[in-house]
Amino acid sequence: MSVIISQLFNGLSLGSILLLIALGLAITFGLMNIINMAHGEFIMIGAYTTYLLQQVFVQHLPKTLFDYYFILAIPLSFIVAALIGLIMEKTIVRFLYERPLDSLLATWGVSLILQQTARSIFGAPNVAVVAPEWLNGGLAVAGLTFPYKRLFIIALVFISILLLFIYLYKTSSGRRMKAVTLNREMASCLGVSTRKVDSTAFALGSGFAGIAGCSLTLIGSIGPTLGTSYIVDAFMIVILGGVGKLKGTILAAIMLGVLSTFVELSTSATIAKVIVFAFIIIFLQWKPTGLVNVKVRALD
Amino acid sequence: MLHVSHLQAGYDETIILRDVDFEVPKGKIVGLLGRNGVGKTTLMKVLMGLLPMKNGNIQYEGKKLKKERPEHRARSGIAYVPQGREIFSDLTIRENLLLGMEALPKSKRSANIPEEIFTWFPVLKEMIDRKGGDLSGGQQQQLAIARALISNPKLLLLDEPMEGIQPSIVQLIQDVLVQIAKEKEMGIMLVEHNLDAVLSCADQFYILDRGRMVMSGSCDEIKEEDLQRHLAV
Amino acid sequence: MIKKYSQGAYYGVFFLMLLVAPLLLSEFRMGLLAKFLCFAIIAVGISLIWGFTGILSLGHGVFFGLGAYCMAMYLKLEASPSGIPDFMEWNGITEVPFVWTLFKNPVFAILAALLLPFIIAVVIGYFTFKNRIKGVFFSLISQAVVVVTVTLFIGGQHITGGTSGLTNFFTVFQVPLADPATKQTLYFVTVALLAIIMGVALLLTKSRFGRLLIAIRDGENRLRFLGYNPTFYKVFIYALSAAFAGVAGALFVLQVGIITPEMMGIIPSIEMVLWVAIGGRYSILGAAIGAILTNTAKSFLSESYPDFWTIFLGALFLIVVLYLPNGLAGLVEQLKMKFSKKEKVKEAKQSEADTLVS
Amino acid sequence: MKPILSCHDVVVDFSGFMALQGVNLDVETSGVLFLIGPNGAGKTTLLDVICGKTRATGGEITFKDEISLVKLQEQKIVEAGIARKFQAPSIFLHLTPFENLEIAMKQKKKLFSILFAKLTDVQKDKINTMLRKIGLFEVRHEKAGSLSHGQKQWLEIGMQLIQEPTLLLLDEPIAGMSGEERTKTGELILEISKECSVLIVEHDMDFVRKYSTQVVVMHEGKVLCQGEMKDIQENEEVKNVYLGRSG
Amino acid sequence: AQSSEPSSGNKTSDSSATVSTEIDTVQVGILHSLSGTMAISEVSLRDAELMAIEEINAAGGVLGKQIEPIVEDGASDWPTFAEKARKLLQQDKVATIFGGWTSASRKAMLPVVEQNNGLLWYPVQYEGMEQSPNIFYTGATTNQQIVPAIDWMLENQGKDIFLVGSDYVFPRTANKIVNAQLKAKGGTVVAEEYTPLGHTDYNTIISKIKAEKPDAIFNTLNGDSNVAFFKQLKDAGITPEDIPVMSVSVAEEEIRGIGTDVLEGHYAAWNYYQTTDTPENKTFVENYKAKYGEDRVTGDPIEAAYIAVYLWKEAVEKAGSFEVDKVKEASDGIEFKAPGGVVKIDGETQHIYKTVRIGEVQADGLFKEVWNSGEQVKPDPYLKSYDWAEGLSQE
Ligand SMILES: Nc1ncnc2c1ncn2[C@@H]1O[C@H](COP(=O)(O)OP(=O)(O)OP(=O)(O)O)[C@@H](O)[C@H]1O
Ligand SMILES: Nc1ncnc2c1ncn2[C@@H]1O[C@H](COP(=O)(O)OP(=O)(O)OP(=O)(O)O)[C@@H](O)[C@H]1O
Ligand SMILES: NC(N)=O
Ligand SMILES: [Mg+2]
Ligand SMILES: [Mg+2]
Repeated sequence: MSVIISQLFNGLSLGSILLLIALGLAITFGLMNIINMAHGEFIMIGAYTTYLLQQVFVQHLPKTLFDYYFILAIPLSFIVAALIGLIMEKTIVRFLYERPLDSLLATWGVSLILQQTARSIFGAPNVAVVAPEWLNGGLAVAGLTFPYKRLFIIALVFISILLLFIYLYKTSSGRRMKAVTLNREMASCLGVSTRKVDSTAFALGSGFAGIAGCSLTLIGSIGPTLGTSYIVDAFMIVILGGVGKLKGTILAAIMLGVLSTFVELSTSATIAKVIVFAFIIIFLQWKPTGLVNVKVRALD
Repeated sequence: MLHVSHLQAGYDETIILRDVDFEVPKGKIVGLLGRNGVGKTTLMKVLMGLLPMKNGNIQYEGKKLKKERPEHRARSGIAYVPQGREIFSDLTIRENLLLGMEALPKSKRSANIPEEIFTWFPVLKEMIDRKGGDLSGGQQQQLAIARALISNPKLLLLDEPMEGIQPSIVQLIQDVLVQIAKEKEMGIMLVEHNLDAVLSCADQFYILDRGRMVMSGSCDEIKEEDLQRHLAV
Repeated sequence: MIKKYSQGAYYGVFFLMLLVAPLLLSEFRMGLLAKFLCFAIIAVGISLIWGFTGILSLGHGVFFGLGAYCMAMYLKLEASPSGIPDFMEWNGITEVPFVWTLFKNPVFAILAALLLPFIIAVVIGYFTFKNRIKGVFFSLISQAVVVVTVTLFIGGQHITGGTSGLTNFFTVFQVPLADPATKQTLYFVTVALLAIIMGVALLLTKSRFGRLLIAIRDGENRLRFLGYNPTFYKVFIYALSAAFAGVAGALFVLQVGIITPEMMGIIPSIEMVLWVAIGGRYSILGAAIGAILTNTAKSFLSESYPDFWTIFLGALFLIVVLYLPNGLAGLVEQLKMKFSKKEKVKEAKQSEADTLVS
Repeated sequence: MKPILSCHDVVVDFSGFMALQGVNLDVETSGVLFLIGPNGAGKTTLLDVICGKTRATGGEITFKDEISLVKLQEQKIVEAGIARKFQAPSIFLHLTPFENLEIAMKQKKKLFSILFAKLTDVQKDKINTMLRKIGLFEVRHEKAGSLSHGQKQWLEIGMQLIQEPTLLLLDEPIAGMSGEERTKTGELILEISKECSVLIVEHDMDFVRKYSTQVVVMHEGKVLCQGEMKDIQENEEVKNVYLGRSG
Repeated sequence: AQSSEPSSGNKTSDSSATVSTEIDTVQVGILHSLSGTMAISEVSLRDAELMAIEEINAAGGVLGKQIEPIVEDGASDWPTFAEKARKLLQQDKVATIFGGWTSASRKAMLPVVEQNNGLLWYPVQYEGMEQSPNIFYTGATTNQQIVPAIDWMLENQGKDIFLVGSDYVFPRTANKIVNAQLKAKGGTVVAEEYTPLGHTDYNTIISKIKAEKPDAIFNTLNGDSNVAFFKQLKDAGITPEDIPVMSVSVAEEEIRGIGTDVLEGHYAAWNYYQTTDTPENKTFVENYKAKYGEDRVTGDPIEAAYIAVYLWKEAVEKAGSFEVDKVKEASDGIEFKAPGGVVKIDGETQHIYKTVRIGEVQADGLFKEVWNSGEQVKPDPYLKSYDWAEGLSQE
């Protein structure tokens, strides 16, 4: 029983991490149809931002304040990644809205550039981020420990989703975003400033990647290639959930997280990976447009 | 309110509109006729800013329009019902209509859709929370018109708006257009193949051919043989 | 007519250059060129499915890899005097697995390099296309196939060689691989196969079948209502391009001497698509040239700027995709248009004047 | 006469919304049957169900007295002899009108027959004749993408005709066409109707009056009434829900 | 003036006929991953090799020639390693190559150097069972790292060992040896887990560790995975006091990337630490930091890469030639006062004699040596001198 509970928690925790990395993509890819292969590099940017902020705290601020750097790092990672996303949108992505598959190729180039740039700035070796004291340890319940970091990430994901939902479904700005992503020309004919909406959406998606990067520093490595290890998983989740369906993305992430941990428990990490991806392939055969699917009347 | 002179436009290297002159006065409905493929839609796109003009002059409310993006034109009071409807298929009817209000200044936008719209198009009220893409062709067309009207435009560009709409509603739309053109001093430019519809509601007409306006005049004095001459294949 | 002629000329020049290249290049550079020609074969296949049919596969590395492994297994067995490949010994395997024994036969190995990718593509293609998985969904499924395959090959290292892949071959058909004469023969074999494959691709695209591919790209559902079942067409062209990639893989192993699971991975698979994008996805010759030029640039950049070359390469991808949406072939086309357009405009003016007069 | 197509109690349920609520309809072997009715009555949906684009939730559709269509694959339905033109023109934009017709043309449409297909002179003549018929001969080698809306409509009609179907379904074929072209299309339809039966959805009453043999009125997912146009015109209910005062 | 044959010829040695005064350099290849996932480790090896070359050049070069390095990027891709090695040998005709990190990259370069009769110096600890006539191995083979580490664990930590590693040839082979060794010496392998390279979620494996309660963990994870593994191990509340981890691929530089806080108290087996107390090391560390920055650290592979250049120089000078066959012949018995203590080339295996050391991670991210082998251990890549290893190798 306790194994099942702890594995469920592990699955939920893995799912929440997957969700965090996929959330930004759910916007840039799911809504805007931009296949941003540099998404992983925005995660990396978030992680390095956290690292830099930590260095600032270590070197310039009193030790007593150190524990708070992480609270500051979350919004800062968001802002930095969003800003770089904004620049990327204005200079590159803007020309690719009509060519989604080409966006994959162009952003692949961006990803190469960003990786090597990070290597030049921060050096090739990994850097370390020390978790604040209050995130160390775990919550002990009935003989099981739930690490605070994991709980923290779950909470962070929860809040991010909530905010995103409110934004998309309750505000006029969110409505404009959906309109522009559905039919850019017509939206502009109605008076929607498409350029502004596009930039905002892309920056938002990149910003979420930044937050993901920030939280990944708690559990993994920080190096120039950080993003590459997550990018495929992130796309799979958005696809599995159904492109443009936030609810689907959430379901898919949790499903994969739980599936992956349970398979790994009884087999090995390699087999778990094979089974999870095979599952995705087979699942899509059954539901070709993902978990939550869209019906369109149009012919093609 | 709209004066166009020596307008030249086209796609890439091909020139479709060679030298187009016309005007749309305040409170009047101007019908634009022409065979398939003469460039009526192209002209609409140029007016809306979706297609750059190569040459010429567009004067709207005393100001020259040059490279303004469509959203600026929309906010200055031009509304467009495109051929092919172009509704947001994944958004509900309510959301589609609310988006129609984007052209209004912030203070005038409201969270509710004016009842007036529903008196014209009751079907939209019935289906208010359904997806735009689920609507039938004619329902979508009604939605597209409603979405344009909701922003209270000064100049309304209609590209074959009656397409696919049932006769009783076509009748209704004609009445509405005549009424609001008068009441709200709206200039309306109507592209329509349904000659009867044009003749029954428009004040003036133009005929476009080979990139030029080849004929124009008041709808009351239009002659059958002229129409034959210019509209026949 | 003139168009046909000029296109023939392009192909002529291309193959002429390939035939004289060995006279001009050093042994090492020729080896590289041979490798690039293998890549060109893959590019031709990708252009068929992507440019013409609108199927973007981000998993062609798998087919390339399967072809390569088929050939490599044969080479490895020939290079293992004890009969058991070295890596199996390290993994404590004392008897060659049954699957491997089949590959002792070179004919079987070569056929497998061609047919295995074909068959696997038929299976994957049949289900995904039948279930109407399209566009980016298909692209990402093909990536999932990559992940599964690569993970299996790495995980099953006692029979696949794991991450290290298969390498350290000595002979093919008892002839030493390192021999310059062997290398030269292999080079010409590659050129010949490239010619054949480009020929097949051209025939296909110029026929009614080719127009059907374009129709699939434009709207495959529409095609159903004209009485076609697009599934079979898509499966066929997808499997054909997979077989091309398999052939390329077999040739690659012969000339480069190594194949690893990573060569089937996501990065190489995306790069394959990029070659085609750079060359021009709507042009068979463009795609082939794209593969050769991109890889030449990659070699040149990485040799000249080992620390920064990926930045330059990334920038190259970026710029080409942004500014040359139809690749180099598109650029050539555009330039040609410019020249002929000038004349056309003149003509048009003339005829317009005529109508005004009459 | 035996009907070529008969629909029996056809029901379509779009997750709760009943677009068709038990349609019963017979299409005769020849003649032009017009399907009219208010926006949203379910006309397009009915055509969708016949040609297999939408699956019926209930009911039965039989073609030529023996073929049941409700479970048949789209391309099999076409093979059986039903051609369909959609409401919005959907042609292959990157092919020329000529090539569009070449693909649509009646022929063996199996992979291997296409793989080795050659354009024969007979076929070429057939395509060119059709091109002239639909007025696209001049532009036959331009990309279809740069045709105007009306020209696209014509091309699509041509693509249906060249299939030589037994039953032709047309959804608002004259949408976007000017006067003269409407007449021409009408003539064309009359001509076709000699060889096959035609089922047309249309809102232009003048057109219906001119070319109809029979008219079926649909309303709220059901058949409201059926008859000749002059009778239908007088029907009070049809006036109410559809025609309005002008009729 | 050296004689040369085309097969091994390098540009400079062709000068036997025309003794040119202009040509006073010898080219060597440096081939590591400067991009891709392995760059995190390999860039430092390039730095160390370049530093050695600079030092040698400043001291007058080799046989009176300045060494001119040609740097190539292996891009974390094994076929690229093969291609670049071929380029260095065939095109640039370098006298030798220093390069590689992963065993896979070495296996890819091996046929190339053998076919071209080139020379490769490989500087990283590895799984043994290999002995190419054209490769010198300056990192530890198994009997200089893994075997003594397991012995030490059995003696100091307990009998029940949990094996976790990345899924590739080095960890697999290493663990096969560990299995045999533990079986022979009364230990138990409680579980053996592999994860794909780059794996980042260790929760499930940690659950398994918690369930098995081993005395210690033997860790052959490589690269990024270590970061995730150690961070998550600490989060799960497993301390070095509960279950210590012995790593064989975690050096000072990796510690910096993982974070000292999670590693403090765990162990690693190497032949060299930045803290190794020799006069040579003092200068080495000083020079390295002076050249590349105060915040950089040295470590075992860095040292092994550094000494590779020196060992090659010594061998060339002893041979009086850059010619590969002569250099190989002259190499036997060459000694060098390395930062990690004196090393000696074993001509028979082309590996080197090294001192084995076990270290414990300190709060400053450096190691405190807790045990060493005293004398240098003779390399035994096929473990021929161990009874229990019989049958592991087919040689
Ligand atoms: N995107 C395009 N690129 C190139 N040419 C185009 C494009 N769209 C339309 N055309 C050409 O421009 C001409 C005018 O087209 P337009 O759509 O403006 O005609 P129209 O008068 O609206 O016709 P219809 O009554 O059929 O809607 C046509 O000949 C068409 O071939
Ligand atoms: N996928 C769907 N989901 C939900 N409702 C749908 C869907 N498709 C159609 N409908 C509804 O079914 C009804 C019938 O639509 P249909 O398109 O058949 O009407 P129609 O008779 O062709 O109308 P029109 O004359 O306007 O083209 C409409 O009310 C429409 O909103
Ligand atoms: N030799 C190694 N560590 O792969
Ligand atoms: Mg038009
Ligand atoms: Mg309809």
